[in-house]
Amino acid sequence: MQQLGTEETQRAAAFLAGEIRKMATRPVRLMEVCGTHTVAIFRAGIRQLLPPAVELVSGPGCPVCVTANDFLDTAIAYSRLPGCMIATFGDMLRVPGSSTSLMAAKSAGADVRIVYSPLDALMLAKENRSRQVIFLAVGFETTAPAIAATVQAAEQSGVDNFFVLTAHKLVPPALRFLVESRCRVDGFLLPGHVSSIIGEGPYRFLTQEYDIPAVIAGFEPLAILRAVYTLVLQLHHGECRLENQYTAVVPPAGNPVAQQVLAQVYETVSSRWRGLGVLPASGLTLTSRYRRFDARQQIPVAVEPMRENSGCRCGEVLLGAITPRQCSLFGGPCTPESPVGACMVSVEGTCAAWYKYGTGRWNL
Amino acid sequence: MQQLGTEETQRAAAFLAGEIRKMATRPVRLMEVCGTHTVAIFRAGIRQLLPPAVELVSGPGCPVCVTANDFLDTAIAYSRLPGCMIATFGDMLRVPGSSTSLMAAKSAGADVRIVYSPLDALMLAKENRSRQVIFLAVGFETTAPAIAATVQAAEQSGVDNFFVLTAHKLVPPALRFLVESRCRVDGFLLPGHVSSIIGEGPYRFLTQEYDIPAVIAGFEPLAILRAVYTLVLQLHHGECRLENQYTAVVPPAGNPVAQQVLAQVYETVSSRWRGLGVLPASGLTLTSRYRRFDARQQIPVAVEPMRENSGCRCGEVLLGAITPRQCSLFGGPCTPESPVGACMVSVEGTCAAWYKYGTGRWNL
Amino acid sequence: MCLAVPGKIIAKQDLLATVDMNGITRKVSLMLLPQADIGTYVLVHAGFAIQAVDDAEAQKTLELFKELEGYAAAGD
Amino acid sequence: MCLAVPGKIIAKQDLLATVDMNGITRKVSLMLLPQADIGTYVLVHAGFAIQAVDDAEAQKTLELFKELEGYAAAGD
Amino acid sequence: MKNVIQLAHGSGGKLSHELVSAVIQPILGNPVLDQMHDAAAVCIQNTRLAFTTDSFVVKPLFFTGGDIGKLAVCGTVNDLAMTGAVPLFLTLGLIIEEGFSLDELERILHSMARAAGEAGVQIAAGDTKVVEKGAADGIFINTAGIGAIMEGVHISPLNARPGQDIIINGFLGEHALAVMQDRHGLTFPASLNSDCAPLAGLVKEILTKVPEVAVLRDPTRGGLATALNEIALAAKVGMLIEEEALPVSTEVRAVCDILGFDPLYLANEGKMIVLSEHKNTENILTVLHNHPYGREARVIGKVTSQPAGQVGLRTAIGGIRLLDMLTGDQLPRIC
Amino acid sequence: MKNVIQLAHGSGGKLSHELVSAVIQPILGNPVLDQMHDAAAVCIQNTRLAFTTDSFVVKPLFFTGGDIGKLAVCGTVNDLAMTGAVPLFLTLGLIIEEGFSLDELERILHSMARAAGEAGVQIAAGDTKVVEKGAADGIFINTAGIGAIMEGVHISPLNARPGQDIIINGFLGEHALAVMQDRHGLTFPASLNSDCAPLAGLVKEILTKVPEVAVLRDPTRGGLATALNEIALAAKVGMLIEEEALPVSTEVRAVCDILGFDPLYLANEGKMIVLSEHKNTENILTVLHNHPYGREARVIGKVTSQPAGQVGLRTAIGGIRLLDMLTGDQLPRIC
Ligand code: SF4
Ligand code: SF4
Ligand SMILES: [Mg+2]
Ligand SMILES: [Mg+2]
Ligand SMILES: [Mg+2]
Ligand SMILES: [Mg+2]
Ligand SMILES: [Mg+2]
Ligand SMILES: [Mg+2]
Ligand SMILES: [Mg+2]
Ligand SMILES: [Mg+2]
Ligand SMILES: [Mg+2]
Ligand SMILES: [Mg+2]
Repeated sequence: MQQLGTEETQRAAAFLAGEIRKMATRPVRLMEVCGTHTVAIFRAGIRQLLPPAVELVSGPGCPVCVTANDFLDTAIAYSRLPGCMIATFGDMLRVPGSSTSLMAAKSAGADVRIVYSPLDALMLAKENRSRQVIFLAVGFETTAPAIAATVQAAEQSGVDNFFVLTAHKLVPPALRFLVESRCRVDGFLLPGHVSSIIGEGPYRFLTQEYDIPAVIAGFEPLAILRAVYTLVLQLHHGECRLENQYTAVVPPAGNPVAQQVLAQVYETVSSRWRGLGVLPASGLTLTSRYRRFDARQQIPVAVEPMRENSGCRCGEVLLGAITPRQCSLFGGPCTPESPVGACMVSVEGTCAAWYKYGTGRWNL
Repeated sequence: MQQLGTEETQRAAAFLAGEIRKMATRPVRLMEVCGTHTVAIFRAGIRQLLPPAVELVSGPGCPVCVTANDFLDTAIAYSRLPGCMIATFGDMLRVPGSSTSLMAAKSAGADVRIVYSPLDALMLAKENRSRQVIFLAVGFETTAPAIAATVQAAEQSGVDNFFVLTAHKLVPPALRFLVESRCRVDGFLLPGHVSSIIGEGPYRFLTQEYDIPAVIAGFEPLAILRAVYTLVLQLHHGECRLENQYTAVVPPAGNPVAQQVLAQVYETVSSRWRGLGVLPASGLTLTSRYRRFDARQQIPVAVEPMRENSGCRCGEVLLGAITPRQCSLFGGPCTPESPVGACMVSVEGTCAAWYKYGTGRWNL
Repeated sequence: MCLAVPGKIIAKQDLLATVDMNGITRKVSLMLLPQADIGTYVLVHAGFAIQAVDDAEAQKTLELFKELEGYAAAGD
Repeated sequence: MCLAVPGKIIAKQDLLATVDMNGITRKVSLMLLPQADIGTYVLVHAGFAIQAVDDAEAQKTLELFKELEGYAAAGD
Repeated sequence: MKNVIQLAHGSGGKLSHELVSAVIQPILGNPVLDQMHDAAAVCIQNTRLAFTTDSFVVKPLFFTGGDIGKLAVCGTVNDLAMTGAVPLFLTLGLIIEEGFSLDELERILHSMARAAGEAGVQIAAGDTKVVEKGAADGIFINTAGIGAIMEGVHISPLNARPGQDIIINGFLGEHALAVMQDRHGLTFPASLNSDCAPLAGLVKEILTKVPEVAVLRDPTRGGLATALNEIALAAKVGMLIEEEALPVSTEVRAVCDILGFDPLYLANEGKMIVLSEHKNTENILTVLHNHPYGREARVIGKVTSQPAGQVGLRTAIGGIRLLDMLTGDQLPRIC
Repeated sequence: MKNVIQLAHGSGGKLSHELVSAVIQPILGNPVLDQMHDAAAVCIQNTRLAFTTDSFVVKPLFFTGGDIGKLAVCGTVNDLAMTGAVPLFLTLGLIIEEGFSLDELERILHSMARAAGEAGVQIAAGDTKVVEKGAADGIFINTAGIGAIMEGVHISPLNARPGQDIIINGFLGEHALAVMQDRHGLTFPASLNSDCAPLAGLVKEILTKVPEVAVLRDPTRGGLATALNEIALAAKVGMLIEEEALPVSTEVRAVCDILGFDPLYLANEGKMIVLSEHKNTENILTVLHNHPYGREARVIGKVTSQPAGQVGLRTAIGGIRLLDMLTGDQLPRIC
């Protein structure tokens, strides 16, 4: 596919940044909900192009960050059961639970495998019939259908040693919680890839019920800058629209097949979000039909009592209520090498991004 | 316990050697039956003290050397069975079977453990209840009672994953075969430690039926020299006696308790000796009462067809019919690093002793 | 939130496609996008094709950026 | 044929003895020599005491060697 | 039994001697190795020496563009070269798992011999240990090296000074991805090879022409970003790197996009960073562009005075942000 | 999580740096190590150099009289000393299994520091690799060393000449048995310790007094018998060793009797063989007897002209027989 040259890109970026600067007559707070947006913003240095009045705050859009300790504690407990093998996306390995991490459990001898696809985990189950292979089913609407399809594939191929430990999260309920909380957000950058599954519809309440403009955006630096520009422009003109700027992969209705698979395998439940508490209808669990793939139902395990890391303000960070810099642990006791909270672990975590890309600890 | 000083030892040795030289008026062939004697003779340089007329030849007294290939092939086959663990005295590791050795099987991943005592093998079985622990039950009358006692201990403690693969050999039947074969032996140095179990009686046929003098001897260089002296003296005077010069640990009746344990656990069977063929009543197998500890009976395994190494003259070496030097492979294709026959493997093997201590390839 | 990359389907057997992502190939499941055909671009996430890439829409976005760049160049 | 070393029983519990072999100790089974007592020397093979060492007989052998050595020294 | 390493190969006895004389010596032998002394006596009069070591535990042992043997030579040769030394002698420490294929060992040793030949170094002493099955993963290799530092050359990370140009000799991240071949179901094109190469010859050419080069460093584990940070920290200078100037191939970019890696943190084994005053840049680039290991060389940034100890990256759209050291290993991720 | 080595400790990133700066440097640090250069620049003008390496894979890691760390320093220091060199610098290559105890690592490093202090050597460069759980057995250590060969000293196995005395500095086989502690149910007395020691100081004293010493060798793996054979083979001389002169302790003799070992094939780590003209013997023994590592030194035999390449042993009862090299490892046996 065709791409823009470097100089063209720079000129387009400069134009957008210039226009934003012109319109930035009053402070606005824009939230990128998606962690991949957060990373792209930091990596591309987009913040440095924006005027001080335009503040970008990060939302609860990193699946690792929003996963609560009890899920990790359960996964770690399973990893220590003889006969169990944990298969997981690499993202989860370093996340601290109440007292340790999967990485540390692995170092101590647990069999933890990193996979790129849930289908690779299913393959592990087929190759290790005497083991119980437990896949850590994390992720938002983008990832959940892939795992749901894998569960269906497991059923079709008659594999009986493949299990999932679910901690999926849904984006729209979190957004609703956010806008109803006391944190001010003037506009939303909506997650492009989640949207490619769920489409535009589920975001309509933002404009219709809460009068907050929102843009579904891609992940190229220029796409993000354009979305920021669009939001600033709407706010400048007092408008409020849901705009889809990622039409290349986000049809208005999303992916109906994926939605169907999701509805067959999973049902909506209330779910614990790190720092936000339990939000109604914000998570997924296996429907009764697929319960035999549910690790929690099929493999009993004793899990340590959940403890939250005292002093960690991940919850407020995830709501955009504070910036990481306002957490007294940031950059001191809490660094990516020795993270206190989950937001410091994932590359997509807000605190990690702030730290790694220098905001709050570096100025040229 | 008290010991002789170095100079006293040297003078006593010189005296005995001098007397032997005086009496050595005609060639005599004396056989040390026991491999431990063979090694002691070579290590102490006793041959170099004897006149050319007094020839020491080695007999079939190394349990490793007389073990036929089919036993090793079976052990190696077991070592490759999933779930099996082989426990063995270190002696057996390097012995070549028809196509490979236990050492090589271990290198390729088989679980082969070296133990000092059969009780250590029983302990391995207790510590690894999900494995089948097979102990390689080799050895003469000295070792067999220890293994028999271990089988009884296994029965008493209710261990059901301990097995023995028997290849025990008995000394007196081999001696009878020897003296009835065409090889001339003028006198026997009898194995001191076998004798400590079986006593003097089983050797009486040597003097009574075959008019061959024999001495039960210890393993100190001086004790061996004294036994040689005694044999030469008897031959010189035309006498023929069975003498016990190892009375410190060889009572005339041996060890009745050990004999009893042996009789409870084992019964006599014909047995294949490397190079000698199958000799009647020369081996031991478990009695029916203990058959459930018999690996061959309890654990089916496919064993490769036995092949003898062509060109190896172990059989003749074990009979004292030839010296290793007369084997065309000795020191060339057959060395301790790359042994062709079992006699080149064990430290006690005649060919190995000749090679290691230089006889036939070294002269000062 | 969700890393996903576009790639071109270069082979397909039942619901298993081989996708070329800028020279790197991988087997990718079409269970969530069964209608995708050889030659089309899809968005790949966690070993699954999760959407088709709409070429015309992608082109439109590119044109828009070129336009912006044009404004910038003109403004220089 | 069979490596065996003498050692002194320094402790005993049922049929399990602790035997001191020139400073090295090991647990040794007395199943084949149940009557052996603390303080006596036994011959150890493959973790079992297989015989008692008869001190008087050992001494006799030593005396004999000394005698031979005496002949040799005299003959010098 | 004959074609696998046995315990006895490492016991110091005859089989060990055989292994040395029948396998190692014919391939790697030279007058120094053949002395078979307790330690090689290497006499280099009036010469400043460089001395270094590295262990190599790469899996798979063989990958496109190299193998553990080539790596073990290049890694240490390059470390010597990065101090401005002409590498002269290496030691070789082998730790081999019982049961390891002798053929593969020979393949590895041949590869070392080739790399050593190209780099102009001799294996001066060696050691082989064999450990029990399961106690190691195939083979581990350690090399240590000594070299003579060139006259008039004074390379040190402490020499980094504001105003100097930062040069890299080619594409980034290829080694790390080559050894990742076929993991996670990905199939790489044939064009993606490890960049593993001995840089000693190239360094010698550069230093002969421009002896006043300030800093050299090979961005191996931890990648370019980590290496730059190490220099910035040591010399208490800043750096500004231009993202658009960074040489990253389409294939490497693609794998990084798929697995969520950053190419600036991927290991290289045939790359070096050159810091030198701007006036020397043209000369250095001329040498580089005429050498097979420098054809894609380019200036990627400049040493600055502020912020001391940190590295900045000017992005393609014109933002400037911190380029930090690597934290932990990069793990493939989906979010 | 904090007290074990993690993969990231070896990834070249920050944790690796921390491991170096917080653990390795405080213990082993010195001006050379602290340069943190790609390779340590060691300048030794006008000096002949010795250069060697050894990997250490001993189990257990800690034994009576030493540990793997002490061994890794002494082994290489001794190899250098055996060439008549004054050891100066070592490199240190660590291969550590994921999950290895940091405490144990520190204990090992402390032990290395002590041994290095005694031997007068500095760790000049290092490398740490961490491998996955199960891919190594705890820790493997490689050291390489360089030393300056003393003026007027020309040690070489080729210097062995008929008529020379063969001296050993003490009891044999203690290291091999110390690391065998508690195997096969045997319990050793407290008096049985590894002899592991750095011999560089002792060698320097000997060579200062008797620079014309012909041959030095440390009889490590393969034992005294193998080391003597190596010399005899190299110099094409014979040797005659007196069994009664060989220093073997009662305890070592006892273990050998029990397990069927020969003490002449057991590894030593603080022993050396000295070959020199008979006229120097008294001087050499005087130095030895006044040094803690030479109190039990004695002449054990002579170099002969025949049979070339072989070693003879005159036994206690006056026979003479071949004393061959070790073949394979000694395995405990019952027959
Ligand atoms: S800096 Fe650390 S402790 Fe503070 S909110 Fe972020 S993750 Fe939690
Ligand atoms: S030398 Fe080797 S081949 Fe010949 S008889 Fe002895 S063991 Fe057999
Ligand atoms: Mg290095
Ligand atoms: Mg590497
Ligand atoms: Mg390096
Ligand atoms: Mg380097
Ligand atoms: Mg060595
Ligand atoms: Mg060495
Ligand atoms: Mg050792
Ligand atoms: Mg050494
Ligand atoms: Mg040495
Ligand atoms: Mg290194």
